[in-house]
Amino acid sequence: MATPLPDSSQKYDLGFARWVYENVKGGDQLSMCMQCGACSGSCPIGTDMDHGPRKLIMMIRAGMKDTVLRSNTLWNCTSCYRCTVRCPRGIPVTSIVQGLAAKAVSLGYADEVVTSRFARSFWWSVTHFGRTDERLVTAKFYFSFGLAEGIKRGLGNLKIALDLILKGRMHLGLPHKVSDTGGLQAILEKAAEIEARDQLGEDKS
Amino acid sequence: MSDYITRTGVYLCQGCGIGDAVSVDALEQIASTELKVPICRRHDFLCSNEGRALIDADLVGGDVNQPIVAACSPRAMTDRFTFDGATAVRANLREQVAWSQPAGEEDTQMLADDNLRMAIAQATETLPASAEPEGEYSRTLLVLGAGTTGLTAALEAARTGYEVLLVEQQDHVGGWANKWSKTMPHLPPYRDPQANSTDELIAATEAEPAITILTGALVTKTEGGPGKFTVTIELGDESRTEHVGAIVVATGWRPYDAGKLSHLGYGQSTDVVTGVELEEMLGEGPLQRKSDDKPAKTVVFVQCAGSLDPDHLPYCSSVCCGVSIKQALQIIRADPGANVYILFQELRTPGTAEEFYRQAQEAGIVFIKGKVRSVSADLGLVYDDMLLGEEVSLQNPDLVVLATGMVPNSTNPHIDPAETGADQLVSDVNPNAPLPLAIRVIDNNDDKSKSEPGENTEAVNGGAAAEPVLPGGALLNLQYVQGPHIPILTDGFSDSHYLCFPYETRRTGIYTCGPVRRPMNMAEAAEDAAGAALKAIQAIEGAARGAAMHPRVGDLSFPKFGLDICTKCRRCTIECPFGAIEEDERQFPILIESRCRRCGTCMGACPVRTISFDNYSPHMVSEMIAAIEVPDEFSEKPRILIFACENDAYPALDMAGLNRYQYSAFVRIIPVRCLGSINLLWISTALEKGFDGIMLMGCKSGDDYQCHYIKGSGLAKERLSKVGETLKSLMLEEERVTLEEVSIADSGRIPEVINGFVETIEAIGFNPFKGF
Amino acid sequence: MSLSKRRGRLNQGPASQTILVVGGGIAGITAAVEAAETGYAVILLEKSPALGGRVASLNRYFPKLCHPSCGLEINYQRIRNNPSIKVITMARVESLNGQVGDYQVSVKTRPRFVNEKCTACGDCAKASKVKVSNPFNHGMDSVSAAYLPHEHAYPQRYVIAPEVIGSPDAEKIRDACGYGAVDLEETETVFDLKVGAVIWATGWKPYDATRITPYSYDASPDIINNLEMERLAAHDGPTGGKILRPSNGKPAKRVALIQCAGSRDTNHLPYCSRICCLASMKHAVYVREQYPDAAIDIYYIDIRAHDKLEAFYQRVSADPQINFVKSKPGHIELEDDGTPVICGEDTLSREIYARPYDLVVLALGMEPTALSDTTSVQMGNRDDYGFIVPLPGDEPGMSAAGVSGGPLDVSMSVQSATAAALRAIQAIRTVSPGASTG
Amino acid sequence: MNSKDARKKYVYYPGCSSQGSSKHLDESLRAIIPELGLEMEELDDWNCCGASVGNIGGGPLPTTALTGRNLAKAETQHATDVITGCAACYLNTHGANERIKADVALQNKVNESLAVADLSYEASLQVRHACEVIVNEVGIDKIKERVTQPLDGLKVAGYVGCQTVRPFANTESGGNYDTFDDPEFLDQFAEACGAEAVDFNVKTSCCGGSISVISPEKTLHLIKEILQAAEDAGADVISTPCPLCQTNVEMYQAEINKKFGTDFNLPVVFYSQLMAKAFGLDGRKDAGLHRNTVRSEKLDILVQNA
Repeated sequence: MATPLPDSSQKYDLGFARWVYENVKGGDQLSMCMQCGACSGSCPIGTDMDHGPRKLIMMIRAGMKDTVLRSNTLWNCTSCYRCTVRCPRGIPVTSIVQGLAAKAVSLGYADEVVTSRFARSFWWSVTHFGRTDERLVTAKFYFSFGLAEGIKRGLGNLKIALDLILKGRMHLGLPHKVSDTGGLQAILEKAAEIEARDQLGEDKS
Repeated sequence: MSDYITRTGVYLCQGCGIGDAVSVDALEQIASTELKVPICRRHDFLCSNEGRALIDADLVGGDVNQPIVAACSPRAMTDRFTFDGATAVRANLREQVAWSQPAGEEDTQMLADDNLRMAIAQATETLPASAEPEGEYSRTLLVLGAGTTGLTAALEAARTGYEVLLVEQQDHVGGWANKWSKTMPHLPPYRDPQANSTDELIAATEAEPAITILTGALVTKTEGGPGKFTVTIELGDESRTEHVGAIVVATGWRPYDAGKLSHLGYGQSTDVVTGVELEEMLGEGPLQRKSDDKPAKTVVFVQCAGSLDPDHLPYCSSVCCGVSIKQALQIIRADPGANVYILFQELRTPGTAEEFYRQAQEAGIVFIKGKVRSVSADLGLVYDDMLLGEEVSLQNPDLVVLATGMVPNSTNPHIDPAETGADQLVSDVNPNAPLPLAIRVIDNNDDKSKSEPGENTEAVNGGAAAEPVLPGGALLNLQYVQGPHIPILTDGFSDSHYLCFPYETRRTGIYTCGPVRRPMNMAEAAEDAAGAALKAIQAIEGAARGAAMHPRVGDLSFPKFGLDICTKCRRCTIECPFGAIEEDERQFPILIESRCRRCGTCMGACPVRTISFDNYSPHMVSEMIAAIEVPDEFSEKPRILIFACENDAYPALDMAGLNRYQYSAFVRIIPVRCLGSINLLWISTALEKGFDGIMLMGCKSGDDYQCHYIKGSGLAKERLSKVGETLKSLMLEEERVTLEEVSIADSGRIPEVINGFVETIEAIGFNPFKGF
Repeated sequence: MSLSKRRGRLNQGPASQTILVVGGGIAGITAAVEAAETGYAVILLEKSPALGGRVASLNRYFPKLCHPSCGLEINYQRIRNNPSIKVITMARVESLNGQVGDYQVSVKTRPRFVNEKCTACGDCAKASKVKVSNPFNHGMDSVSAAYLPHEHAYPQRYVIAPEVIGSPDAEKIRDACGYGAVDLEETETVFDLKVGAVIWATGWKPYDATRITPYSYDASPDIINNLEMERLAAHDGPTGGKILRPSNGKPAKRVALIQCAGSRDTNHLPYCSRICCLASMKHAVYVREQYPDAAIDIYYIDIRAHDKLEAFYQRVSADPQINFVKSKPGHIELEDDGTPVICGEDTLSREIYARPYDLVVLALGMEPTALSDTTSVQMGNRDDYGFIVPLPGDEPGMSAAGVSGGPLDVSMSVQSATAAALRAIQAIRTVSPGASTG
Repeated sequence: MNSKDARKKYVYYPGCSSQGSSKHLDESLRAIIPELGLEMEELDDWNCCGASVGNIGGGPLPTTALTGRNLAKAETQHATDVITGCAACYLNTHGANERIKADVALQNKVNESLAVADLSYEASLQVRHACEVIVNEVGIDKIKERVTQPLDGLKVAGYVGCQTVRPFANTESGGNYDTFDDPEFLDQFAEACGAEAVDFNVKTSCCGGSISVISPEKTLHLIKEILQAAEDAGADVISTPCPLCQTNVEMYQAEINKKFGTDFNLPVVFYSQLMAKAFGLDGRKDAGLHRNTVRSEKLDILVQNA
């Protein structure tokens, strides 16, 4: 039986830790953390992080759900995997951080976060074409900030775009797509459905 | 021995640069012409088979029974210069002459000449050491305490072929371990709590025919020495005497008095328990709390409860982290739904116990680095979370477990404090021991003095407070001048002072092991018990041969007392670091030979020089000093006498030579067993003889002393402080006699130490007594 | 044990009561003398040219800061005075067969090229013009190709580096010896021993620092390991005891000591090596004694100062110039001039730091030597890490002394060695009852 | 994996960037792989791997299902090994594949999803990075043998980046082909091609990955350090195996120069482009060297065919 997501919690109420254990990829490893700091110390943009992975794990144990799911640490991960390979306890730190990010999105903690906007644009491309069309994803991402901001950002990178077009490295015209888009979409819908089914406990909460 | 005639023979080596550095002809002159040594031979390579054959021939022929090898240091080529039935006296012409002095110079030659003269004098005054052990020697071990450590020690000794008398104060054996539901893992894969094997250990011990177990028994008196201990044991109202050869003390530990931890909630709620109390609550089923038998769903372990705390126990009890992990694992395995927290300051699971820590984390036990501030009666727990950097309150867990530390049973808390000789408190009982020391209760009938320690006791800092006594009586009640206790050292444990020699003891033939000597877990205690058993066995065998224990292992010489001129000053009895000297009814010193470690501290202490060994004596060294030629002041050649500890300073001098470091040729070096054996007679002899300066080179003294005989270098320092006065009265400068701490690693410092002193002396000027 | 007694009594073969001790470090030496002083014949094998093992190369011991050579000197005296100990250096166990009371051991010795006639006079060293890397100082300096392992070497006998054999320098060395002690023809020899019990005291070696790639050990001379630090501080070390930066010979005043370099790390050594925390505090003291203005940072996960060692920790942490940082550094970067910069997170302050140092010392963990050496040889049960841990009911003829059985400090190694000596004695007693010492 | 059977057929998974910003990686790989004696066949109707934000945008299981679909298709092509040149594709596809292999429950969920398109994955495949295959199956010596136009005098800074080696390079499933922090294969590739691998101490530093795409302001300093180190080492070009690294380090040079007042102009190429040239193949058609936006004399010479 899955642990429900505790709404707000007393310090060191393990409900949240259990929830992460069961619902976040690699979360079942966080009990192994001995708080050595090798992960946070290895992070290329650790200085941009409010808490860093080590303290994030500490706060998960401490049941600090909101602080964790609102932490900018989730959005500053460059996926360099240094923390993961250096962890003396073999904890998949990167996947825990990214897993938490995914949860933060699905639980509505991150609607305004840029990464989450980008992720949505990206997923739109994947579900429509089965592939990523860099041009469309970027455009959609930019315009997710609204028309004006979108144009501004677009112009900001105009030179880069032109370079790519010039070198034939930006695909123009109809996006590349998988032939069987229907089948792919069906697969993704089914997968999403299964995921939701497995996390009923979460929805109940 | 009296009719023994010493027949000396000198054997000069010309190798290793000796022949180039000095005139061996001249040396031969000194031996045969000047000092009339009947036999004197030389060889280019004395340690070769041919060289050795020279010596053997004379020994076999009987012309020589005391060879004098004038070659390398006594520390070198020992295998080549060891002979059956004769011990060579060595004149060090290599390390301390040829290798540390310029070749072919007059001063170098004079140094070599004197080294040879001293060796000849030493040989003339040397009798072969021989022990004459008398009477019955017991081969039985007494093991005091029948917990894991004592049972193991008894079993190990029995399995090595020795009879064992196992004495336990309680009415049953097994000690604390009887209570343990499970034990920490010490076998691979080191992950899970292990079944408690104490029952098997007890069964094996009881099945061992060589072991006699006495429960409900108390040792009330211990006399004698290794091979000849006489122990009085009280069994209820019956009292019996036993003869044993050696003693293993395995009295273990007791938990720190949680009554003093009320700030952690102890005594305020029955649901605040100590780790020891928890053991009895742990079973197969889920854990229930004491107050209402409800299941304990949330359990908090508080590590270092009263440990690492100057107000309680300053030290770390080593085992608590592992024990709490074991208990936490048992709780969570019995009830996977339980929330178990361990609040620690430093998590200490050394070695392979790290596996156990990981196992606990895998099981979901939550480790929090935090220092607990308080636990309230309703179990509200407040602590400083060192990693969150904030104060956190854990609302009302169901059970709080205090991991209290180990207090050593280096005294017996169940009996009255014994009269502790002031001498012992100073020397062999650390007044800072946080046992804690108690203030002696004036009225001895006051039953307070019988009550558990901790209640009427308080820590005494620096022992400065009035009449400190230990909480409880002496374990063996030793009938030694040095007092009834086995030495109680750092943190109140009866550990060895030495890192390299953990079984070194100040009470020969008595060895402590297990938690009474250092906080340790059951596996470590069992290992320790085996080691102590072997040392006890060695003491038994050594005593029967009349041979010394560590560090002069096998030495057959022992001090002899000329009682005819003894003034009963008691210095030898009091200053013996090992309590080897007793007093007879007339207060004359009597040596308990098998306790003696042959350091000569008594010899150094004796104001009338009536204590001497057959091969080491005040007279012998005086003769060596007398043999040295001291030139008059017009020669511009000062003479410095150096007494060097043979264990550390002398090797350092040798190594200086090995490195070819050069130093003044004006020094004459005499190796001594220990600075403690230096008799002030030698200093006055030397000064009268016209020596300009005297240096004692030996080990560090003080709290971190390096002396292999505990007090030797310290006593030397103390005795020297009194010499100052004497010097003044003789109108001599105090600086002429000094003590320099030189460690074995000081080869590099040797030149500056020696030359520096020579300069000082040259600055002061020559000894006015020269030539008188 | 009772089972082993039965096995012993059944043993009809010609029994040997000799005890073989493999490894001449502090544990092996102790096991050998303790057994010999109880009256048993002992053969002590050491693979290097001199006894003393790891501790002989340590500057000082914690917590007393005394010199290991002090205790070794006493032990060497015990060996010198005890005819029943036979010491064989430069020897390894090649194979071992049989059972308690009756082991056939094949031993291989490397050539020393110097025989028992050597007087340690040193003429050979003077004659040799070739310098070889000095193993005693971990290659931080060099010695003459004919050398005495170190000033306190026992046995006190020279060695000739195999590199020069066959070169003209070797001839020079031979001709310089006035005692016919140099034997250039000496070769590897293999011989058999028959012993009743074996004590493995094979000790440890430091974990290979180059395998901890984020710490850039081989990228900078100023990143050294804990054993090199001991030599750097030793009076007979490469710098005569001055703690200097290997890169430029300048005083190393800003020093970092990194704990758990390899230990407590499932990527490397999963266990805790026990001694590193205290050894590093000792290193901090070395530096402070030499430079009053030194600043030392000790990076750690947990400080493992058990029992009375806590007092040493308290003493060292009271020094305002020795700073304890609860942090496992992520990696070490090098500035353009090669200065090591340690990067990580201070877990108590949350500070992300990047701090430059004159000298960085990696507290490398202990790896059992038995893991790589003589692996083919039957040594009794070993755990996953290669430590020798006999299980209940195992063949009683084999025991482990010191770190070959797990990470221990010096005192514990000596205790373990004393216990191992007793176990060996019990084992051989059982093969010929009546030969008891009792 | 250890079998040196060079005739083994590899199913090639190009990944989305092969049709956009990293066309030149795709072109050069297709050119050199047969030269190295490996047989390669494109994965039929492949889809996106989920990239670095798939989890966030679509959730973990749908993202894993993407890989499920690719691998299910690959199985129908009767191969044992899938090969890809893209770091992100490798990370996601290899990672998902290993998780599926290790976790039957997960495999069932993936197959339950695939079933709606009549697909299923039997977890029979190895997913491998092109560099790992070149190191373990081909070997450096084989590269040397193929070189006909050694890149004499070209100074190359081997910039490995992150995901090509982390977290799999030093694992059993990843073929243990190099270390996480100090990999050597890229320098060996360059040396094998006759170029000079300069001493480059940031070879596994991070370029900011997708953060550089989303919020470059946070990561430009990381890219600057990489460029600086390469310039200090006197490199003519930076060589990398990773599409995102190539784009980030190349594209942002102008902006970095603006922001930090530097004047970097360092071509960033794929190791495979250099190999193609060294193998004497066409500088444009095979090596795609005309597609690099940051140009230099050395690079332009390289594009020319001898």
